[in-house]
Amino acid sequence: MLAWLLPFAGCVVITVLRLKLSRLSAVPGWIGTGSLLVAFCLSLFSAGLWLMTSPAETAASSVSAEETPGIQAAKVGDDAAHETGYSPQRRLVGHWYSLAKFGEIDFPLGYAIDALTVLMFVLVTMISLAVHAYSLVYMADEQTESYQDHHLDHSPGETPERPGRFAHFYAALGLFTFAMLGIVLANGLLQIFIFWELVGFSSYLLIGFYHERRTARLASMKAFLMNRVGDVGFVLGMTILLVTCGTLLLYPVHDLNGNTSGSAPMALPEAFQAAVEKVVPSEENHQPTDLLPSGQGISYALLVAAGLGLLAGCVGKSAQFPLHTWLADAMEGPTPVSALVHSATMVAAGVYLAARIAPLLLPEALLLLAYVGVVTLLLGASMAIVARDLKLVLAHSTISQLGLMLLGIGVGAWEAAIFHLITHAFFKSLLFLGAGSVIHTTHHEQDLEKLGGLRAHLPLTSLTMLIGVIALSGLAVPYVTIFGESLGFSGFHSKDAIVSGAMAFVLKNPHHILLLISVLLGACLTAAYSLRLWLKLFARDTPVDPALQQVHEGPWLMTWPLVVLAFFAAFCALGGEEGLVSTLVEASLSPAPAWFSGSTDEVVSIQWTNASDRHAVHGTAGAMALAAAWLGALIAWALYGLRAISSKDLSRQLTPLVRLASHRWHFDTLYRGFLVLPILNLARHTAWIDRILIDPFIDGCARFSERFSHASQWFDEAMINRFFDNMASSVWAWGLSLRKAQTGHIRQYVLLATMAVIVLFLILFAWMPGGRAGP
Amino acid sequence: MAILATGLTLEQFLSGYAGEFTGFLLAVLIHTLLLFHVFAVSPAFFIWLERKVSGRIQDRLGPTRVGGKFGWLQSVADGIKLIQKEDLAPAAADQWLFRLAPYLALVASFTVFMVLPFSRGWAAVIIESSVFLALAIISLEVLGIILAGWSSGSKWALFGSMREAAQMVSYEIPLALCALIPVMAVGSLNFVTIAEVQSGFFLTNWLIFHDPFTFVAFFVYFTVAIASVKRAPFDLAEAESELVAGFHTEYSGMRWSYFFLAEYASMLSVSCVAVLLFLGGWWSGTGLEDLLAPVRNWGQNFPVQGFSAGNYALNLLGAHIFLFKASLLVTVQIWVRWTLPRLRIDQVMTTCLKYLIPISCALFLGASLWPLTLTTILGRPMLLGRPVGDRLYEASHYSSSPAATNVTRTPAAEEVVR
Amino acid sequence: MSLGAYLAVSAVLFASGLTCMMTKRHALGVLMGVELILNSACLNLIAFARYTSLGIDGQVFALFVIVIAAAEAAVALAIALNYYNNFLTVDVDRGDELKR
Amino acid sequence: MTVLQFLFAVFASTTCLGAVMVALTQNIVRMAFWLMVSVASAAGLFFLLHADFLAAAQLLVYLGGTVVILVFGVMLTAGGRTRSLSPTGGETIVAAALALSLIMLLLFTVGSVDWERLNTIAKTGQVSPTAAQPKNEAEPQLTESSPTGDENSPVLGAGRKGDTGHALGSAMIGFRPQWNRENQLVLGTGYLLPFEIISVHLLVVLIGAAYLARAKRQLPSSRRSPDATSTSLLWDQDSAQLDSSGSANPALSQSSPVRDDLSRSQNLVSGTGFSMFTSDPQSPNSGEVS
Repeated sequence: MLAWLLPFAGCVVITVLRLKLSRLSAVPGWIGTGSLLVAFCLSLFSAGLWLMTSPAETAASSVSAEETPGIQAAKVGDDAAHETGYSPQRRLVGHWYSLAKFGEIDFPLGYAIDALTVLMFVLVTMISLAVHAYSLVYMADEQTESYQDHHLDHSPGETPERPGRFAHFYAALGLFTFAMLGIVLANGLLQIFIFWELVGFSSYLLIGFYHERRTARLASMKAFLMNRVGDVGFVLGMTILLVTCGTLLLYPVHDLNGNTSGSAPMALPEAFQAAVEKVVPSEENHQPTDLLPSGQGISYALLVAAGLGLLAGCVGKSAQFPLHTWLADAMEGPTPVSALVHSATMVAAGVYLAARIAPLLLPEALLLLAYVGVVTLLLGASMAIVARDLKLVLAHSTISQLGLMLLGIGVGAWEAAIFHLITHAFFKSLLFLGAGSVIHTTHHEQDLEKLGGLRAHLPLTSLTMLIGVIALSGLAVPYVTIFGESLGFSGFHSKDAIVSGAMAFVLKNPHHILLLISVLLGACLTAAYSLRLWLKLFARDTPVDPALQQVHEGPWLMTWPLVVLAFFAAFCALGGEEGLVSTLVEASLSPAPAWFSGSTDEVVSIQWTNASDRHAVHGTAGAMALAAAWLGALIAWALYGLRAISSKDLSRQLTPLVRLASHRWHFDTLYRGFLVLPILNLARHTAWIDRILIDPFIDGCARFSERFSHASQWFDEAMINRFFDNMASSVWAWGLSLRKAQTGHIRQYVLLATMAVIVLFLILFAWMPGGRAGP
Repeated sequence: MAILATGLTLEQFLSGYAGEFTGFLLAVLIHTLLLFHVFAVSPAFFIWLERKVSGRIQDRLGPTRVGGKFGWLQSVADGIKLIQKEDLAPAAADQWLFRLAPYLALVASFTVFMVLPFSRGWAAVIIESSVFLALAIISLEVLGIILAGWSSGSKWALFGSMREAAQMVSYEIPLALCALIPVMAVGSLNFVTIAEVQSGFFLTNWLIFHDPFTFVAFFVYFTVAIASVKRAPFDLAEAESELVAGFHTEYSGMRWSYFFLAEYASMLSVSCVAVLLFLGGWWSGTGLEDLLAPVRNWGQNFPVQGFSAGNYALNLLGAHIFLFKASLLVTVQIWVRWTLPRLRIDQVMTTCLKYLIPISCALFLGASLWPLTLTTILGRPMLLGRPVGDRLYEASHYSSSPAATNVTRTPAAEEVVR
Repeated sequence: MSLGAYLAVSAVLFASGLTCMMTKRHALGVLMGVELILNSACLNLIAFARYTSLGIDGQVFALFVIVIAAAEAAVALAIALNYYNNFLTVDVDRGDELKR
Repeated sequence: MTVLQFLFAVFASTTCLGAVMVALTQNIVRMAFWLMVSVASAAGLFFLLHADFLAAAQLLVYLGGTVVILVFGVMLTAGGRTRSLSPTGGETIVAAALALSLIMLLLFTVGSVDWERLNTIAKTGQVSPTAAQPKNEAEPQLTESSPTGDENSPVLGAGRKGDTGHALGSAMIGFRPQWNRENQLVLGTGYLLPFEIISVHLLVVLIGAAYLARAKRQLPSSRRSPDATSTSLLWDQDSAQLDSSGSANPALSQSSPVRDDLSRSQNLVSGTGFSMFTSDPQSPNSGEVS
């Protein structure tokens, strides 16, 4: 928890300090980085504690007592209350503070700490730390009073200048990290939603960091609005859940051993299950007409809608198919921000939430999610392969990889999805930071066609990025193992897991074979575009652009995060699905609810898979994915490495497709045509109504009141003011005359007072005989 | 009115014979005469003493002629000379006030003796708040001096009286505070009670040895008392090297001698107060009185009804002890005068305002906390001697007017009253 | 002696004090008048304490009056000195500056 | 004539004499003397009223403190114009008439109130039927009531009439025995809070008086004119003199505005219109010691 609060503290401190510090100072950056470093160490510490105390079976109260300093206060329930039957995971759930309480419904601020939380903490703080450190160099040019932004449109005579915003940047970055950690830590959808919106807001700040640029402004606005679209769904879903289940908590309050303290209220999965079970029996005699609410009970459709609504939030946040367009535009932000957004924080939040709420999703929703993921996967990959901008390639790659994750969730393999999320976080941040390194050293050159041949100049960057690329494409040397490990980087393992999940799913539900094919195609494309990227950048020895001759590596603060991240990108998934990370993930996610275990569903006939199914097909799936990846890699090698095939010829032959992809499948145009323009038109017509009808009325009112006030002014002046003036002047005159009595002589006052007393007494005695007490 | 015998005041005694009103007048007359005796004779003695002491300190003989070898009658001779002098009043003076002022000073310093007990029950007026009243009256002498200085119409006199006024008003505060410390230790404002409490075998019963704070308070009190009777080194009101003779520059003859009379009487009265408050009153501190206690019962109703010869004899002994102690203190005052140089006026004020008042406040605080602390630590309220509370119970028989307490004890006295 | 006698003395004191305040032009003279009035109030309180059921409370009030009188004298003297510093006189009739 | 009556006659007459003389005398110091007489005699009256402690307090505070301070003040302010401060005849006549009528009024009031009946009402809380009795019958009852009850009063230390020190002290620290209407002795609320307030009040007054009367520079003797009441006039004169003296020397006249400003600011700060800078070279005898 301390680790969670530290970035926030850093943010606050920076915000305060920036008022005092000079813009030239690097202190805010160091504060931010320092706080993240401490946070990271604390996370590591708590993770270590978690691992040390991991055997849940032997957990005694002493263990949780030891735990407390690391993870801040476990609520030790002395009596072993009922062991929640469906959640054997070790989890620490507690509440700090009740936001509001409406009858039975409580909205507490709390925490739910389990292995995934700890893992995400380490991940987020680590990547954020890397980004912070990296930004110290990358954003160093902001430490100035006059930052010259060359990307701005300006007339040639002048260079637009603005004060640097170094502290601002770090404040927003700290807030961003804080919000993401808040999501990870939260227990309860409402709390998640709060931090969800905070993430959205801080991403808005960061994407629009160069807000002098029109594109950056638009991009931040776009990201914000797209997220709002998803959030509407989120709110709707939350509302439905609140109505049906009566709670928004994800887990009941209990300590490490699963002991609830006292009578804990029912948590969401339990309540949801109860709700579903209340509804499902009515589906015994399934009639299509019964889908809609027929009685006073909760409709099944409503529950599906709840899941869909929540998923809409995830889709928006994770930039999935209908709402994916903001992510590419979000490249307008500084590159470290992109690294953070794309790897560990913002887009990860969507996947993370989807995995967290997976037990709440009914099969219909999951299936839809799977298809959304597939579509996004292919879309993103296709866009990535034709993109010319360095960062855009990576952005589209992110979209596609996120699609892959959601697909994994959709087919029920959410352990795999989270696994992939983590590995992806490492190599994607690595790639972004590498790209940032390239961009920084080449003075903001992002065009792939202009770059190239930088290997000699940027050896470390090229090496680390190669690792990242290999990890991203999931390449590995087949059938060779060293020390019992297959020779492949992290992406290989995680992608394998998802592919096997998809394969198991398809094996059980053969009519959804499209999923598997798309996944494989996606893997192929992934390998192709990622290798293309690297080859374009680093393949040749000499730069294409003579301007890049003097390029060399950045300072250690830029390269070290790369190295560290490369290490993790390569080895974090060591051991594959039996490895540490994967195990931790599996240990913390909710298992499939009862209806998942193979029972055929009535509405959409789907056979669900389980872990053993997936394990059975793991080898096959891995082989297939590997083959696809190698295929893609070879194509890319052929095209860009060997130049055996001219890429230009190929693109000429595939012109429509390429054009379509490079225009991002015209989604922006579509949105513009179908949504933006109609709305603008509507607005125009509304404005017309405003002008023609309402304005004259208001004007008339105003004119009337003006006349009226003129009249009343006359009345005021002529009657009331004169009256009061006369009164005042008479009082004045009276006072002047009285003033003569005020001689200022104290003795006279005493004299008069005495006289008055005597006269009063005389009056009293003369006319009030009752006042006389004497005989 | 003073207690004549056990349970009988002089007024009651006389009333028994001569009627109420006449008895009262007679009692007043007798008291006044007796007190005036003390008041008039003691200054004569002290003036002679001062001359002799100053002579010895200055390595000379002092008066030797009048009245024999030691010049016994020098003061009387001076008095006769002063009476014979012309009574002058400057033209610039406010005649009426000028003539009145010495009497004011005289009356004030005389009135103090009214409330001072000279022995057990031997006080002209016995009231409960006699300490308070004595302090009040001591502070009145300054009025006469101020008026004298102002009405003289002389700059020197005016300056002297201004100094005196400032000095007196300032020194009243530490004086009262220091006097309050033994009062607090005893728990009574009555001189008789306070003195009775200090009876007993050894000096430890004296309030000066009651606790460290009373010990220091005595010396502070004595310093302040010297200042309040404007004796050297605090005699700024009549600093002859600066102001000719201060407030009495313009006075001569009898009126001038009144001031001196008042000054020496004041010396005696503040010394008496010091003896009563700190130095055991009329108790010798040797246990002699305890040995002689049976004497009190001798000669009940001896010469006349309601009179006790033994009691009277013992009281007479106490009065002598008391006056001896007071005279000793006066001698110390004389000694101090001829030893120390005079302070400057700002030093005088500094001494009072910056040192004596804080010191006396601290002493007051310490004295109030001392018994509490001792009781907490030792279980008894004082280090030496018997607790004051025990002694207070015994002393309460003598301290208040017999009209209330002793009516039942002495039927004989009651008879007389009837 | 009866209560009325003391009250009569107090009345004389009061009237004298008032007269003082009315006729004296010297600031300290006015102050003396105030003192007389306070003294008469004091006497009244003590007389009532003696002769009625007012009891010890009357003396307590009188004590407060005395204390207040002392405080008032100190402040009034300070004011008079200030007055003298500013106007070079103690004539209260000249202190009508506010009127002008 | 009893002793009490005799003493009352003496003290009452001197009190009244002193008070009347205060009112009649014009010399301020003589006024102080008569005030002294009056106050001291009033203390004697307090003794007669069995208020020994208060009498001592009266002597100490009034006579030893207040009157001394008054006389002191008289001396401090005696340096002004020697013009007579006596009131006009008309004023005196009016004031005397008023005072006389007030005395008549008060005496009439005192005489016309049946104090005994009022006392009975206050004691019993109701108008008793015995109130209609003639006054002289109730006289002994009135005179015997004492602040501390009687000789056998259980009030602390009340062994004798007039011993009110203990009772006063107890009342001050919060214990106040009193008789209720059923003639039982109960413990009333004391005066601890007023006592504390009055103590703090005294302290504040001391500090305030010291602040008010703190030493200020006096006006130069040449300025002691009746119209020298406005401080603004004073520094104008100062600067005018400076200018006239500086006109002979061009260098000095150059520097004079600076000094003028300086003196103005000094004057404004000190508030009395006397500046050491400006008047030192001109009037060396200005700092007259009081």
